[in-house]
Amino acid sequence: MRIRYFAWLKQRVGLAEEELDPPPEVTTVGRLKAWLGERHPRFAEACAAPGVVRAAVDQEFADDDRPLRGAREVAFFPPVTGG
Amino acid sequence: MRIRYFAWLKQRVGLAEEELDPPPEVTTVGRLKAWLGERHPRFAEACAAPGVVRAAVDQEFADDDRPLRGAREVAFFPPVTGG
Amino acid sequence: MTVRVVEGRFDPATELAAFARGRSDVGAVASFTGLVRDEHGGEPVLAMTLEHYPGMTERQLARIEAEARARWPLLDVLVIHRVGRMLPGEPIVLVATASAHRAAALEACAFLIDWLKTKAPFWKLEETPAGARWVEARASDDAAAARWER
Amino acid sequence: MTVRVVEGRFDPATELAAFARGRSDVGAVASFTGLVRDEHGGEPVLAMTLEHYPGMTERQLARIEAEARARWPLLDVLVIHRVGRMLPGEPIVLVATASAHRAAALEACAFLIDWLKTKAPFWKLEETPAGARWVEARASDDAAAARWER
Repeated sequence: MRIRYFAWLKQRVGLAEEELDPPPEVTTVGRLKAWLGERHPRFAEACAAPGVVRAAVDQEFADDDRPLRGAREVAFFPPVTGG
Repeated sequence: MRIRYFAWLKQRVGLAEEELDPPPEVTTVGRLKAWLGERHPRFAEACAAPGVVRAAVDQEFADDDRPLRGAREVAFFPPVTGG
Repeated sequence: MTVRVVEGRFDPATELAAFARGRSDVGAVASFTGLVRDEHGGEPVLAMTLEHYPGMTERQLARIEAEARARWPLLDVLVIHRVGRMLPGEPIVLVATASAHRAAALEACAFLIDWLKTKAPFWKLEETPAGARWVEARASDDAAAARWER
Repeated sequence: MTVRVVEGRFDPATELAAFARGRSDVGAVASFTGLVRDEHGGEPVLAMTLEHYPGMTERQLARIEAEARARWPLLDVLVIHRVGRMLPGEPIVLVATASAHRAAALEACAFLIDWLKTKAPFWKLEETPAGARWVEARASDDAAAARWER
């Protein structure tokens, strides 16, 4: 599974993307956040504040309870600020 | 006093403007309408339908009860349709 | 002059290119262009003639512009309205607004065209295959303008 | 393509000149241009960099455009969003809508920019004299977008 980080999350984590193979119990976006937080303490810190870390699964916005079955790419980013 | 007509009122009345000296009892826009209606039967016809003939006194929109004291120019026209 | 009544054809893109140019305090520009359509109420429109009340027109446009500037923090405003005879596809009116932020620019632009439509002395004469006819005022335009009354 | 993500500078006036050109069924064109301001929250802004999520961006913009076309009778739509580094005064985004009548064009234009601001994956990094800082999302943008939820 490809994990991508954008904007200041990319700077906090220190990388733009990584290829990872989460264990079977990581079945949702929320569990993936927690699992990634163990690898990246500053990612865990960001996730501790509510509403700050948004996610997309295969380029669709996704909530924490979104299942990961079949997902190829999961992205994490702060709230968008375009336009 | 200069009287002006615009759009289809100009066509109904048959002229774009005229210089007139209304009698002293013509003290308001409404009375001027009635007085002009005696000269121009098709103007009277148009005024009979409510909301169809609008007026401006010295280039300011004016209701029927607007006094004419000091007015130099009174215009009559249908509801505007610009833009 | 930010309010102009013009007799000849004008190009909204050229006007917009010059509008608020070189100002780096502007974060938002909104514009509205009204054009002659080739159809109205199911009938072809061959041409359109805009009549107006010279003097009163400019006065009303300036007043509407002043009202917009009083209601929103606008950095620039442009209103151009054409009069005379024009053909389908040609622009009739251009309204543009510039502000630091988008809500002011968008709202003021909608306000300006809504009030212009009901408060500026213009009248449209359409040429159709069946002859010329004066366009009737629409209740929906009054309703749109009334949104901004207060 | 009516939705474009571009890396270089673009000229809204040129884009608008080509937009809906030669169509005589269009009676109304509305547009919104967002530009880099030289100030934000009282601090000078020297430059702005727009990051985005390639692929998802285009997908979201196309979806927002489809939603606008489903809600209003639009004859044409254009959305251009720039990414990369840009300077104060330079355009970031252009939205344009064309319709037979003005309400559809004006409302759809406001809708498109409101939804783009909250649903398309772009992030702004501002360069100030004190260093670079990521722009924070604003509650007012969420409120503006929520107006259109149904």
